[in-house]
Amino acid sequence: MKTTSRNVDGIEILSLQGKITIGSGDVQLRDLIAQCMSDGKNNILLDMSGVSTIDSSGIGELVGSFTTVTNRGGRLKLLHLPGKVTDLLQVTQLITVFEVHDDEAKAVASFK
Amino acid sequence: MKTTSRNVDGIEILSLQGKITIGSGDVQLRDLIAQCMSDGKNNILLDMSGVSTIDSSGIGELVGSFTTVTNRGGRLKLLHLPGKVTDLLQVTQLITVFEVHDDEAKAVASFK
Amino acid sequence: MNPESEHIEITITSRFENIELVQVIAEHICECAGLDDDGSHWVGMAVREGVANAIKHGNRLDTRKRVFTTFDVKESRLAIHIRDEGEGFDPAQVADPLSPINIMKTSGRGIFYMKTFMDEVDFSFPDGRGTELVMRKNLATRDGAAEQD
Amino acid sequence: MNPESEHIEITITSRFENIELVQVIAEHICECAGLDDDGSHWVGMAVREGVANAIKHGNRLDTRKRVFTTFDVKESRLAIHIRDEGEGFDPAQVADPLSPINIMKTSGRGIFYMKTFMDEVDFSFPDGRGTELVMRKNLATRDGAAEQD
Ligand SMILES: Nc1ncnc2c1ncn2[C@@H]1O[C@H](COP(=O)(O)OP(=O)(O)O)[C@@H](O)[C@H]1O
Ligand SMILES: Nc1ncnc2c1ncn2[C@@H]1O[C@H](COP(=O)(O)OP(=O)(O)O)[C@@H](O)[C@H]1O
Repeated sequence: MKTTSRNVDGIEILSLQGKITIGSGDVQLRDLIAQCMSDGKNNILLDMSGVSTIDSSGIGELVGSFTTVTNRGGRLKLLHLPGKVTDLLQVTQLITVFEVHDDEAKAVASFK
Repeated sequence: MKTTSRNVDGIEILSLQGKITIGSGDVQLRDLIAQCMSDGKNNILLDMSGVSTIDSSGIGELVGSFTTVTNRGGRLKLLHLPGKVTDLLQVTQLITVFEVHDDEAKAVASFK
Repeated sequence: MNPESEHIEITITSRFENIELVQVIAEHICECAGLDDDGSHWVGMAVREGVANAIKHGNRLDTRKRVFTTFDVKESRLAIHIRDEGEGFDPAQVADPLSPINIMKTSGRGIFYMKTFMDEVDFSFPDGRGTELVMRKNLATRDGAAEQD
Repeated sequence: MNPESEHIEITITSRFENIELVQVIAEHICECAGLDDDGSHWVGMAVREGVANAIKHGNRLDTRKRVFTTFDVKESRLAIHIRDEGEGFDPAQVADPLSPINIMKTSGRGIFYMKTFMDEVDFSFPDGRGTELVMRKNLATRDGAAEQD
């Protein structure tokens, strides 16, 4: 997994690219979120459009990230969810846990 | 393998895309050349830029195509040869058999 | 001889990087058997989960231990066997990931996904040979997607 | 335990469509062992040629017959064994594709390519077990490309 980050109006936008799978992307995602927390970046938008594969470990890490951020009083939302990731969140009834956006500007505004 | 064909100034330009490998592209290439011969299209330029993989069967089929066309009094030339195909022709000393072009207009003109 | 019958075996050492090799074979077999891209993807995903469990929970990442996978297609029916060299486990003890107390857990969804994407998922424990997972799917019916859960 | 040591086995039925599965594994192993993209590509190509021969000349496309391939990496040395269930052949009888009388032939370059891309290529014929091809390559030296022939 590769990531790039931008900050728009105080919202940290993390673009995840590639695989979030056991042993690689999952660990990186956890470290990335931990880094945001220690930098005081509590409002996070994960741009998922570049995610090519995700497995149950990746899904678990998304849930873990959500919990970490929420416990710190921050918010974690998802942007541009690929269809297959949506399917995986849906069947495990996680889709209602996450706030999912299709439009970056609206997503950023929603944190206000 | 997929192919598209165009005719420019009486020269049949065949663009080969994908794999020219044992059991698939090799047979298709042979059929394609046979069809050109029966249609009386004796001047053929093979655009190789879209070839992703070629194996010894594909290389053999290129040689066979060259022979078929030449025996009919036609000419077969190559355009936009990917580096790896060049390597394979080189080590088997076939590179000098083929006339190879990098510029389509010049390649077409060379048939005159 | 049935032209559709196929048997492929792959044995890997217990490294997460090798999961993809087994997944690629699963997808390839499904595509060759005429399953659409989405359907093949989900079978590949089930295989990924099965092999990941064999490496992680079964062989506990011991690279001297192996994961043995076989694929059989006969009359459009795919059977996949994934065997590890671990200690086995009790499938009855596996928690339901949809239960409210588990929904926010960071793990525990692998077997659930396998069951979602395959027609049949069974575990057996041949003495001293670790866990053997068998997954089956009828490739002729069009039900590869996750939606119809 | 050496973290670099790796052993992978794959067994396929004799169909050309399955060649790619073995090739993919070869490329994957080379990449994991640190070979660059080009080097890995050429090893994959040698494997493709070896498996194609096993299917075509060895098993004569009989889909009941199998091709057994193993990959071993130890201390950056890759050994690949490809075994078929055919009749074997006499390697001494294989024509030189660079000879002027062969240069325009439509076949006969497979073994030559294997020898070009690998450090060692050997055939053996264990009684009644068809042909066993062994190819070796030192992945630590930077010599994956075709140029330095
Ligand atoms: N091959 C296996 N060997 C041993 N235990 C296993 C194996 N496969 C699954 N399990 C057990 O079943 C549990 C549930 O597996 P799974 O649903 O895939 O979720 P997860 O792998 O995220 O824990 C695992 O935590 C493990 O205890
Ligand atoms: N596994 C095998 N079993 C039987 N014969 C083989 C095998 N591999 C190679 N050969 C023989 O060696 C010859 C040369 O092989 P190769 O150089 O790959 O060229 P090609 O496959 O195009 O003929 C083949 O034509 C075949 O007679």
